[in-house]
Amino acid sequence: MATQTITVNVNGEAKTAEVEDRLLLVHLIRDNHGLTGTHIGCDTTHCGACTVLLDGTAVKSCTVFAVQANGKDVTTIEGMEGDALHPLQEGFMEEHGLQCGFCTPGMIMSSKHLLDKNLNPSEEEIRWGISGNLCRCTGYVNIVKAVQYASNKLQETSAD
Amino acid sequence: MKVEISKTFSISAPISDVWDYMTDIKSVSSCIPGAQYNEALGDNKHSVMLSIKVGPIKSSYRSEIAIKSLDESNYTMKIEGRGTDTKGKGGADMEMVGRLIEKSDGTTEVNGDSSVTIQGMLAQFGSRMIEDVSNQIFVQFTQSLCTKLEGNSEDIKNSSQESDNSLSGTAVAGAAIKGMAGRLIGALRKK
Amino acid sequence: MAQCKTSPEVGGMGHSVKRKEDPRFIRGQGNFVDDVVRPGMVYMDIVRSPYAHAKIKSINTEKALAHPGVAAVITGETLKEYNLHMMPTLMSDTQMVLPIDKVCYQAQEVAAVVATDRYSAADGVELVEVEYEPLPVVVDPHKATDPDAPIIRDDKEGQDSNHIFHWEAGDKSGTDEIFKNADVTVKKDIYLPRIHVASIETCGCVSEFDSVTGQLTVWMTTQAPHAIRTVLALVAGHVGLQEDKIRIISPDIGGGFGGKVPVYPGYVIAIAASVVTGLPIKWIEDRRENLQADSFARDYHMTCEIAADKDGTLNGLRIKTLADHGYADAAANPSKWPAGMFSICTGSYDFKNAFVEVDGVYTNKPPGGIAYRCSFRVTEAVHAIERMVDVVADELGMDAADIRMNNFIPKDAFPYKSPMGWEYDSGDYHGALKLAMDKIGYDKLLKEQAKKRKKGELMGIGISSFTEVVGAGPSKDFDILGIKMFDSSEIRIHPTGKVIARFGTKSQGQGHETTYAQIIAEELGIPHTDVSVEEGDTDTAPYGLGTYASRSTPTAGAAAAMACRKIKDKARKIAAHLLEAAEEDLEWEVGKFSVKGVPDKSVTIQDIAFAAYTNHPQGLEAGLEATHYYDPPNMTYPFGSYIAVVDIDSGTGEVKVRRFLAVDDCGNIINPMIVEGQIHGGLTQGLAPSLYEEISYDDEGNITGGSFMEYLVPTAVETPNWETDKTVTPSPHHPLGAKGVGESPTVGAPPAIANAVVDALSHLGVRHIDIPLTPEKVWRAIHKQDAV
Amino acid sequence: MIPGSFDYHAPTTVDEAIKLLGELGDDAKILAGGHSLIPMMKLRLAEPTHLVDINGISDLDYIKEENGYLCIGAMTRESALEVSELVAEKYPILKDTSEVIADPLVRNLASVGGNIAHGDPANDHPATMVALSAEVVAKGPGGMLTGGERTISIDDFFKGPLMTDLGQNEILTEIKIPTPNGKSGAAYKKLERKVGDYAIAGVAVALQFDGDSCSSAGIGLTNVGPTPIRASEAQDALEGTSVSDDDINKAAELAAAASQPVGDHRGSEEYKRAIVKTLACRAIQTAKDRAEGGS
Repeated sequence: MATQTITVNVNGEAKTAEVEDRLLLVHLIRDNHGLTGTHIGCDTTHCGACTVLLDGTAVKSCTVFAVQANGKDVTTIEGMEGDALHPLQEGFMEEHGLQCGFCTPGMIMSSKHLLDKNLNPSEEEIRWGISGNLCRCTGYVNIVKAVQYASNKLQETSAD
Repeated sequence: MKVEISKTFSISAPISDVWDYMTDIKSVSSCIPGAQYNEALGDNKHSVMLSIKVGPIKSSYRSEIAIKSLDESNYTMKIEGRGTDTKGKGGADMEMVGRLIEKSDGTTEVNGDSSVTIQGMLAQFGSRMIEDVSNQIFVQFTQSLCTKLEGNSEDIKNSSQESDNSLSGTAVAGAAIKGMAGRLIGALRKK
Repeated sequence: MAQCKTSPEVGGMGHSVKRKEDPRFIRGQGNFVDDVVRPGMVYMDIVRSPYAHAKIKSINTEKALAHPGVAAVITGETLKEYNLHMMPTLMSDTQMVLPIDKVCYQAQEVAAVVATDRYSAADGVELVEVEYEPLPVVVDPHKATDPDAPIIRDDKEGQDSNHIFHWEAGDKSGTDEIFKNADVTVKKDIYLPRIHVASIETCGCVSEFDSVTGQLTVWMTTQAPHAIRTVLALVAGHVGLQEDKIRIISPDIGGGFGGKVPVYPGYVIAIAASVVTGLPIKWIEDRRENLQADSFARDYHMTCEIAADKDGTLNGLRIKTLADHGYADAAANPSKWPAGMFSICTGSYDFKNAFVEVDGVYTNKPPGGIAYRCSFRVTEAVHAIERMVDVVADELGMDAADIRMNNFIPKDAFPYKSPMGWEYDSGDYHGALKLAMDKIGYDKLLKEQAKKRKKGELMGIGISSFTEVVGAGPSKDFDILGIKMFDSSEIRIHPTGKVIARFGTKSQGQGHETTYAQIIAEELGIPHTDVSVEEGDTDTAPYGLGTYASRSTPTAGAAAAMACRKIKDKARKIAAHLLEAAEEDLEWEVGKFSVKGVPDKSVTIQDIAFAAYTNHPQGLEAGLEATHYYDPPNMTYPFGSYIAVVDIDSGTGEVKVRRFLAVDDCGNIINPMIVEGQIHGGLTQGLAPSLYEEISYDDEGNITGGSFMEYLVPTAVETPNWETDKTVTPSPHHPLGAKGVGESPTVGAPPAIANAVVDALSHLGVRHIDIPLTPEKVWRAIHKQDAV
Repeated sequence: MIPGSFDYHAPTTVDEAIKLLGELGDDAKILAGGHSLIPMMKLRLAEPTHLVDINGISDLDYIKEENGYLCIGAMTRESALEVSELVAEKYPILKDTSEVIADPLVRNLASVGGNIAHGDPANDHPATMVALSAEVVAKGPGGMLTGGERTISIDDFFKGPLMTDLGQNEILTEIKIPTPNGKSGAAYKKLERKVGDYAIAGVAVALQFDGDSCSSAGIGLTNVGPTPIRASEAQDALEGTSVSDDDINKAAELAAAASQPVGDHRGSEEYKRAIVKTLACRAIQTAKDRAEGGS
C-alpha cells in the first residue's frame, strides 16, 4: 500500500496528511479533514455533488486523487463564507434554490466558477454552466434564479 | 446480453486437416486471442483460461469447454463453453456449431454459428463494446487459424505451441477507419 | 397574499417566509448520514451477485479475512444463527437479508465485509469468492406464469407459480354491460416502465450498539423512523433488541421520494454486524447499489379500455394490469391495498362505472414498488386515464380540452363518490383547466400548430387534468404492517413563549421546519421564528408513520393545528384567570385573547405561556403543551390541469418541451414559495420518466440503467422553465383546508408530455407511445409507423 | 466506489514519463484528465498497478498555429478549446466538439489528448480529427535520431475499441491539424440523450472548396463502429460537386452506409444509421455555410 505525505491548502489553511496513493480527493476532504459539506452522489462524474474548486477551477473531487491536489489550493463550500455570506449562498436562500440541501454545496461551487468566468451569464449560460450538477428536488428554476441573484449582487458590488 | 456471430470463411487446406485441427481444443485454443489451454478434464471437457484486455480493462475467464458432438461424416461439431470471471464479476456461456464443407478447389469452407450469453458486470458496463470486441476476437481467430492451417502440415501439428496471441487492434482496426471493415465483418447480431 | 391572517413577522399561512433549514445547508453544515462519525467506527461494504438467478455453491471468505483492515465477513449463514437471514416486507411477504443458497436478482446482497476503513472494506469485497451455478432467469412478467417458468420463490411453502396476488376493484358486470352497449370503445396497452427515485443522497446508516446497556442507536436514511423502530423490535426482539432500547435517528435526508421508506438488507446487515461485533458500523451505498438493488417504482403493464358515447361522453373504464414486483412483494403500500390506490383511475371524470384488476408476479429483479414521488400507484392510474381520454378524443376527432370539459365531475357534485368508492373531498376541475388554457394561450397554440403542420413541422399540445389522492390515511382503511396511518404533533410552549414542536413525520427537503412553524404561527400567533421544529429522532418525537405519499401536511400538519387548538383551549382558561373574565367572554385574535367589547383588556399568548408556569390558576395543570394524533376522516384530493407544448425534430425524434404550464390546486397554501418549489421539483421528476429515465433488463437479467451513465437524470439544460399558477379549493375536512402537494406534479406531468408528443404526431395516425419518449421511439413513430 | 491500490508517479517531463512507463511495464497507465480512466478504476474494470500522472508536465498545454498546423498540446483541457479565440475564429468545429463532451465540470479537467488516446469510439474528438485529417504526435524512448518522436496519421491511429497505435511506453504529446486555407468550413453534430451522455451518433465534416466546387471533404463518424469511422465514399461523393442539397443527401446516405453501429439501449442499428444520415446532412450544410462565411 503506497502512501505519500501531501499538503493541500484547503480554504486557505495548509493541511498535511499521509494518504494512500489511491485516496480520492473527496475522501481527503470529508474523512481526513472533516469537511463534510462536500458530498458524494454518483461516483461516475455525473452528479457534481462533490464539486470543489481546485486552484480556482470547479472539478468533481470524486474523480481526482488526493495526491494530485498536493501543493494546490482547494476551496470547498465551507470556504465560501467570509465576513458575510457569499452572494451565491445568499441567493440560494433568497430564491429558494435548495430543498434537501444535498446537491447545494456542489451547485454553489460550480456556480462560483461560472460567475468567476462570466459575471453576467444569460439564463441559458447558467443552465449550461450548472449542467454538470444534478438536483432532484428543485427543478432548477430557482437555482437559476439564485445564480442570477448572485450575479446581480456581484455586479452591483463591483460597480461600487 | 447475447451476442450472436455467424461467419463463413475459407481455408486453403484439406478438409481432414481442418477437421483434425478444429476438433482439437488445445490447437484451436491457440488461435483464440487471449486463450491459454490448461488441461483436459476428461469426458471431452477441457479447461481453458481466457484473458481479454481491452484498453485499460482486463478480464480473465476460467472456462470449461466441452465438445458436445462430433459428426465426422458431416464434418459438424457442437461445442459448449462456460466461463467464470476470475474476479467474481460474472460469467459467459458460449455455444458454437461449426460445419466444414469441402470445396472443389481443394479448399475448405468453415461455417460457424456461435452465440455468447453474458451475465454480470461486463454486460452492465461494457455492453456498448462487447459486440465490437467479440467481432474483433473472431476476426483475429480466423486470421490466426488460416495462417496456421495454410502453412505446411508439420506446422499445423506444432502450431498449438505457445505464441503471443493476445487481442490486438490490428485486425479490424485500420480497416474500420478507412471504411472497409464492413467487408471483413460477418453477420453480427445482438439479441 | 391578500388573505393572510397574520403579519409577515408572525408568518402564518400564506407567507413565503424564508426557510429555517437553509442557513445550515448553504454553509455545508447539514448533517447527513455519511457525515456521522462515531468513536471506533468501522465500515461495511457489500458483495453482490453478478447473476440474476443462481445457486450459491460456496462462499469462501478466507482471502478477504486475510486482507489487512478486514475485521469480519458476514454471510447468510452468520445471520441464520440469529434467525436474521430473512425479513418481512411491508406487504407481509418475505425477503432475504443475505442468501443461504440462492440469489434472485442481479446486485442482490450476498455477503458483507466489515473493515477499518472504506477502502479496505471495498478491497475485501473483491476478495470474497463466491461460486455460483446460474439458473434460468425470469425477466418478462408476461412469461412469469407460464407453466414452464422456473419458480423463483421455491423457498415459500405452497408457492407453485410466480403469481403473487390478484386484486380487483369496481363493478365488473356493470362495467362489462356498458362496454357491450357502447357507441365507441378504445383499447390500448400502456406500460409504465421501472424507474428509480435516484435521490442524490444514496441510502446508508451508522449503527451503534452498546453491549453493556443493550442500547442500539441507528442513524439512518429513513422517511419513517418510528415504523422502522417497531419493525426492528418485532423482527429482532428474539435477539434481545427491545423497542425501548432502540433509537432510530433520521438526520438530514438528501431526498427521499419514497426510496427511503423500505428497510433494505444493507441496514439490517449493518445493525446485525454492530450487535455482533460491538462496533459502530457505517454503511453507505454507492450509486450502482442504489440504482440496482433499492426499491424501484412503477413497472405496470396496463391494458386500458374506455367505452364512450359518440358525443364523447365517457361511460365505462376497464383496466387489466400485470404488476412486475421483482422477486419479493416489497411494495410500500397500506396492507389492504396490494395495488395501492390504483383504483383512483377514473380520475377527474364522471364515469358511470369502472372495473380494474391487478395481478402481481415475481420476476428475477430487485423487489420494490415504491412511489417515486407519488401516492401509492396514483401515477400509474393517472397516466392510464389521461392518455386514454386523449385516445378517445383522437378516435372521435374531438379536442382534448373539450372532451375533458364535457366529462369533468362538476364543481357542485362534491363531495363526489367515484364508481370505485373513493369520496373526493372538493374540486373545481373546469376552473383549473380554463385557467391553464387562458394562461398558456391554448387557442393561439392550436393555430400555430395548424400552420406548422402545413409546413411539415411537428408541434404538439398536451393536456393532463389529474386528480390525486393523498394524505393516507383514515385508520379504518390504511395501515403499514398493522400500524394505523395517523400522524402526530407534540407542541410545547416554553415560559418565554418560545416553542418546541416535534412530529412523527420526517422532512427530506420539503421544508417541514418552516411549514410546521408557520402552522403553529397561524394557530397561536407566535412568530414562526420562535418555533423550533424537530423530527426524526424516535427518542424524542411522538409516534408517526413518516413522510411519503404527500401525507405530512394532511396528517401531521393537521395534527399540529389540532394540538395548537388544544393549547388554545387551555390558554383560554389561563387568560380568563389573568383577565379575571369568564372564558366565554374572551375572544381570540392573532396571538392574544381579549375581553369582548374591551379590546384593551387582553393578554398575549406569550403572557399566557409565562403564566402557565408562574401563575397558573389553581386546579389547572401547570404548563402549556399538547400532543395530537391526527386520524384523518378522509384522504385529500389535490388536482390540477397541466398543458405541455413540445417541438419535435423529425430528423432525430428528439422532443423539446418548449413550454409547460402547471395549474395546481392543493387547497389552502401554507408557504407559497415552498409549494411552488415542490411543484418545480415534482414537474422535473415528471419530465424525467417521460423522456429519459428507465431501468430495463436484458434476457439474462442484466440491468441497464445501473449507474448515472445510463440512468438519465435530467440536468438544467433538459429541464424547461416551469410556469405555474394555482386555484384554491380548500379541503372541507382538513383543519386548515390544505391538501398534500409535493407529488401532484410528478403524477400530472408525464401524461401531459406524452399527450403533447402523441398530439404532434396524431395526424400521422399515431395514437400512443410508451414513456420514456426516447428519440428512437418518436423517430419510429414518425418514420416507421410501428408505434402502438 | 473505491479504486484498487496503485503506485502514483508524477514525472515533470515527457522523457521522465516515458522512462517510467518503460520501467513499470504493462501494468502502468498514463493519468491525463482521468475522466475516463478513474471511473473505470472505481468500477474496478481497470486496475492498473501504477499511474503515471502527466498533469505536472507543463509543456503539454498549448493551442498554437505553427508551420501550417494548429498544434494542440495533449494536456490542453477541453474547456480551453471552448474559450480559445483562435479556435472560435478559425476552427469552430473544435468548439462544436469540445462543447458537447460530457459536462462543463468534466471539461475543466478532461484533456484533448486523453479524449483521443483513450481510443473510445464514443469519444467526440476522434471523428472530428478524422474529418480534419489530423496527425497525432507520439513520443517514446526511440533512437538517437528521432528522439523517439513519430507522427501518426489519424487514419492509422485507432485500432479497435479502446485500442490505439500507441505503444505501451509512448505518450501522445500533440495533435496537429492542418491549417485551413482558402474557402473551407467544418462542423460537428452530435445527438445525445442528455448532457453528459455518449453520442447516439456524431458526424464531423470538413470541406475545402475551390471556387464553388468542393475540392476535398473529410467525414468522420462517432460511436457507430469499433473505432471512429471515415466515411470515404461519402467524401468522394462530395468532391467535385457544388454541395447542393442533392449532393448532401447522397453523401449523407453514403455516410450512413459506412457506419457500422450495433444496437443497444441508445438505439437500434437502423435508428443509428438514420441518425448518421440526418446529422451528416446537417453537418455538411453547416460546414458549407461556414465556408461561405456564415457561422
